Amino acid sequence: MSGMEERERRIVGFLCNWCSYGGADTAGVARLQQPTDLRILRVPCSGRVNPLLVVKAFLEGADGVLVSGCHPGDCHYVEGNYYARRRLELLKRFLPFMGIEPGRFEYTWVSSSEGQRWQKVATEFVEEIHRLGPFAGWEDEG
Amino acid sequence: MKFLKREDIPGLLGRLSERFRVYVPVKRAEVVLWRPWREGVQPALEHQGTEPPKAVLFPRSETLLRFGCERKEVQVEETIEAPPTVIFGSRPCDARGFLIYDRVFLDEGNPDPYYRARREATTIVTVLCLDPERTCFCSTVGGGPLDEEGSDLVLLPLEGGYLAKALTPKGEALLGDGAFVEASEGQLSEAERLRERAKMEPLLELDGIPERFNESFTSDLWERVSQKCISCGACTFLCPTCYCFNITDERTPEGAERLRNWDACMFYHYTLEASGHNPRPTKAERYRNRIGHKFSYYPSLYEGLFACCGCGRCIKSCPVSLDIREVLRELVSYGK
Amino acid sequence: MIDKLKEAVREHLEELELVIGYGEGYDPLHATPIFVRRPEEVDRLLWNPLCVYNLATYLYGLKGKKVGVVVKGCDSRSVLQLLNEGLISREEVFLFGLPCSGVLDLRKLAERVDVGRVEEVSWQEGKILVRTREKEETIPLEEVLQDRCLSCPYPTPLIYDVLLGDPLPPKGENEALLRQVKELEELTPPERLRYWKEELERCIRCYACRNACPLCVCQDWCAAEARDPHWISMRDGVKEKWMWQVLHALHLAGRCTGCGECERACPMGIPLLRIRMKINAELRELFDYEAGVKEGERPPLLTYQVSEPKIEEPKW
Amino acid sequence: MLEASQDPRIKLLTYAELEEVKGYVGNFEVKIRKKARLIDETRCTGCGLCIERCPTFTSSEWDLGLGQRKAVYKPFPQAIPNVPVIDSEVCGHFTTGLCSVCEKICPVGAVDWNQRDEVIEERFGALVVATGFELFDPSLYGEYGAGRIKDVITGLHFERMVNPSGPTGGHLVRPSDFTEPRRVVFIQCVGSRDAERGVPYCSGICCMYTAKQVILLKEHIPEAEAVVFYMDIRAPAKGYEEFIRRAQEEYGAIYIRGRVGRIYEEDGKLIVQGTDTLSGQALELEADLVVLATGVVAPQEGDRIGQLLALARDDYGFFTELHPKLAPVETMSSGIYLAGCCQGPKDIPASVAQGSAAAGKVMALFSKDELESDPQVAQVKDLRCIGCFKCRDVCPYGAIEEKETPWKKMVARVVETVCGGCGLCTATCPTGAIQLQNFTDNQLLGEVESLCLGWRRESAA
Repeated sequence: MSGMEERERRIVGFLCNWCSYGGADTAGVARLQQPTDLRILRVPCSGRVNPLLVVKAFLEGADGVLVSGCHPGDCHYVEGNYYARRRLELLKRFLPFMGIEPGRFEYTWVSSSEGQRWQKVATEFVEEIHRLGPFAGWEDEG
Repeated sequence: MKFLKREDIPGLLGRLSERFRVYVPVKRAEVVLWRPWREGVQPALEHQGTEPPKAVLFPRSETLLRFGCERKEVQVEETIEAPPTVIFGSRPCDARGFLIYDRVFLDEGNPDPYYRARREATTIVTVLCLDPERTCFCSTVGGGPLDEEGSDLVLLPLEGGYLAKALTPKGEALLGDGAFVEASEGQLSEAERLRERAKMEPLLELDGIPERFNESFTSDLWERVSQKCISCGACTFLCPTCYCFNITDERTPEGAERLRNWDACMFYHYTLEASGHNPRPTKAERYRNRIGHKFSYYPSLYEGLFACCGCGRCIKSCPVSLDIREVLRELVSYGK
Repeated sequence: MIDKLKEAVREHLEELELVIGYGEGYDPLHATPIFVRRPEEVDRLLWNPLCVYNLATYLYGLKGKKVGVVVKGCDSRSVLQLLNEGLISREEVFLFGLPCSGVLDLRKLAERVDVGRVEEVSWQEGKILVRTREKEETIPLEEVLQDRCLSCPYPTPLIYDVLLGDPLPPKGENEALLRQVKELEELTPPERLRYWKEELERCIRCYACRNACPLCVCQDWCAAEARDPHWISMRDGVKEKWMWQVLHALHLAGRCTGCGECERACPMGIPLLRIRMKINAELRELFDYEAGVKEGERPPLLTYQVSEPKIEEPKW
Repeated sequence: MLEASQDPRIKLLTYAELEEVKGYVGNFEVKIRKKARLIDETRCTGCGLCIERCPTFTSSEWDLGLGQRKAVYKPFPQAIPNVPVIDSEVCGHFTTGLCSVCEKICPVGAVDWNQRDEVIEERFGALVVATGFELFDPSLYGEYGAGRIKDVITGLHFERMVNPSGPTGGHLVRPSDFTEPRRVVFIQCVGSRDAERGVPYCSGICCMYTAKQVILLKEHIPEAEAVVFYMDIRAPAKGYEEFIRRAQEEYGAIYIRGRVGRIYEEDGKLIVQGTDTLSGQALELEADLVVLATGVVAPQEGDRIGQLLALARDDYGFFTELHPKLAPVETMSSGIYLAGCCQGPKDIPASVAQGSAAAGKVMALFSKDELESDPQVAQVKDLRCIGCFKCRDVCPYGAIEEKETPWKKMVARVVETVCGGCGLCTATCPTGAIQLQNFTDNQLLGEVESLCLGWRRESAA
């Protein structure tokens, strides 16, 4: 993978239990190679992801944060990801204003059967974070 | 008596910085803050700071200790830090604030090692006030614009510079710097003239206020005067005499640390008990406590001294312009 | 207008537990909120460009009482928003609406006169006269009004029980407020972070920005001060302060009416309104939404559409 | 139906509609609108005199317009309860104000012109939704001529005609001239498996009912010829394949794999143009009657029912089951179950099986005094809750109620058996008062923090 020979980046992924976590599992079962930089935290639903959790991850030193849920319309909880879509979209537009580069936070939808899609999402997101480099915003803060 | 020329101040601060951490008032946007002096910084000596210099001796958040666990052994690391420090350009009210602190944190029975270490290592250089602001009322609470108590060195503003007077050996030590030159006769007599003019009469007589407070304790006065209060912490955090704190633990990469942070009696959480009960559930009780502490409880513990230096920051910085002087007026006339 | 206001308050005081209005403050440059309960207190009421406070801030705390409140156009939006969220009930508030042509920004004034030593203030058509011990200054109001007032879209209250004065037309275009956001948008994200760190460094975590906000109804139970949930540590670092402002902004998203009280209340002069402006602009673009202008409208983050025309599909 | 109506523990409310549903599993409060029949059920003996004497005729919905009914009618002879209804849209009493024949003739005085809809309230522990399906509207395929050409009918028309109590008394005829057809063309997949004009799914039942109709045709008119156009034969259940083979081999139906492109009338005959995709040949057949096997679609009414019961619907309007494999009868709303085609196209045995399963689920639910629920539910800390009820605004399950605390504050309460455990409330609550158990804010923050602190420790080392 190009540009990814340097040291690992710190990347947090919030994945919904029913779709994206399953999708990552499917990718694993199919032995699709994925970058190891992305650490997955399982949540029941993308709607459970308070945008502040994303912010908190950046605050604690993450270089990138990804949220992935069921495709809109396929939410296990009927409408959780519809709410998530609005909130995460706003967050995505707001974070750069507060000083987090665009691209460090992304959200997307991966179903549990989409192992290959998960591989693509994970790989390209990690590549993007490598391109952006480590997030140095708080380095003077300790 | 020595004279310090205005243009010699940067040089003086530069030399002091080699031996001390030097804090000066700095203008940033429209506020005046206490920040470490650096080359090129113009100290805003002509202004009362938006914040008092209290954080220099009593930081907003300070690590009391760090701890962690290694091979089943609890490791504790002490964190007292007290390099030699100069506070350059405080006001008489600011210096008085530390005197209020001293009685609490240097209390013989229970001294606070963190505060004590810093206090002992700190020299306070105060600029006396010749033109108080409309919110100032230091003379009402026992201080005054020319009050020298609590300072190690005082500076009286004169044409082109400051007349300097050392009050303690720590202050004396600073005067050794070449920036301080002998003052002329003319300067001394001008100073006398200015001193006379700067005297400030008390706004009102606070005699008997602890008793009035006790009498008013259960009256509706407190609900009335606190109506417009929005329960923020601006008044307490900007007060040179407020010293309430809270202690919490926070995680660190290595383990955890114990922090002491400013707290404010105007916050609901300040008195919230673990059971969910809160003895001061509304702002009326909380505001009553703020006044009571400053004008009744504290004086009853420490020589009748008010825990208020009359700097007026709580008035100026209050988001709803709540005026403590009005409350004191109501209180002294309570029951009359 | 003040006579009409006094008359109206006198007329309705009996049916109300109290009326919140403006009165004289501690110096000629400051008004202050006052709470009128008795007819003889009505004469303390005041109305001029120093009446900066958004009195809607008190409403949630007075729930259960029938309260009269004096509102400017901007303040009425806060009331409307509180009503839309079901946080107060219409029967419990009586609104004395005042068409307003703008209130002062004391920080702008401080650049012109020594605001700590003002002896007298008076008003002339479109001007403020300030006398200090040393000098007297006459300043056109336009130069010292709050930026948001210069382009105020709602000078007349949107909701009221009595309107005291003739409705005023919306103010026209003015760059001042937009520039606050634009200025920052022209920077790169790392520059913006540096900007915020520099501005927020002086935050003392007094939460005046929160407590002055009419929509911040959590108050004593604000998540920022809680241990459970423990969103923000008690450290004094600038990142904690940054996190607090992000939390504040996101909790207000779709609720903030841009009244600017957060920024005005901040004793440290931190430019917070631009954060609100940014989020409000994004919400306007995404959902064609503005808080506190339409009765019965639900905040956009508490609802959704199955297909969101303005939200692009994720890139993967 | 008859059996159900006679069970003392079953209350059968026909000609009634759901008006409002509140509450939750074990405690549903339901309002039902009983529509006015204009005939007093308690008096009517079902003698049918009124129907006999009624002078007003109108087109029969039950017979799909092939026959007529009276203004006072029973939809079909076996309808339960055995009480007619007066159709006020056509009844002379309402249109002209002159007729009162039924009222006069009724021996028990059951006609009640002033009867109004009645809303009754009942409490239930569980609800089973079995709102059925509708058939695809074949007029959307203009080239087949349905609705325009009289002798192009649907499978349901065919069923009515071969029914002894149907409009033709059980005789299969051409609707245009009432003659017996000699050659009948059946077209399958009308609407089904057509993402462009119909629905993309397979309706699943058309292959079998077409085969059945082929056999019925041959039994009614042995000399008739049956030609079936199909896309694929889908006959996967027990005995199904054999049944199709019988239609082909025993009854001699001609099955042509291919599509019909156009049907038009010529000299009293229908000309069917199509393609045999196996041989690749274009075909043109003469036919007397064309029967369209229209697909299954979700009922229009589903939208309203879905909203009333907070049920999710899929892209085609069918109600969504809780889990496609593990919980095919349950729904997102605890205590509400699905049976039959409202959940998706299925045949009679599958519908019966699902209905039985739903009944079984209800029995299992009722057999316990206390409900077990997933521990992953939200909980409210009363002290922290400020009563803004934003959680209630977003809860997909309607699981949030208001509760008054001992210190007289209105706070949110989670009905645990209704909570689905998504955590949307937790992400919405500004104070963090409502916490999804096992995924609380502090638990997630702890995960984030541990992960990030670990990274920072590593890079410090």
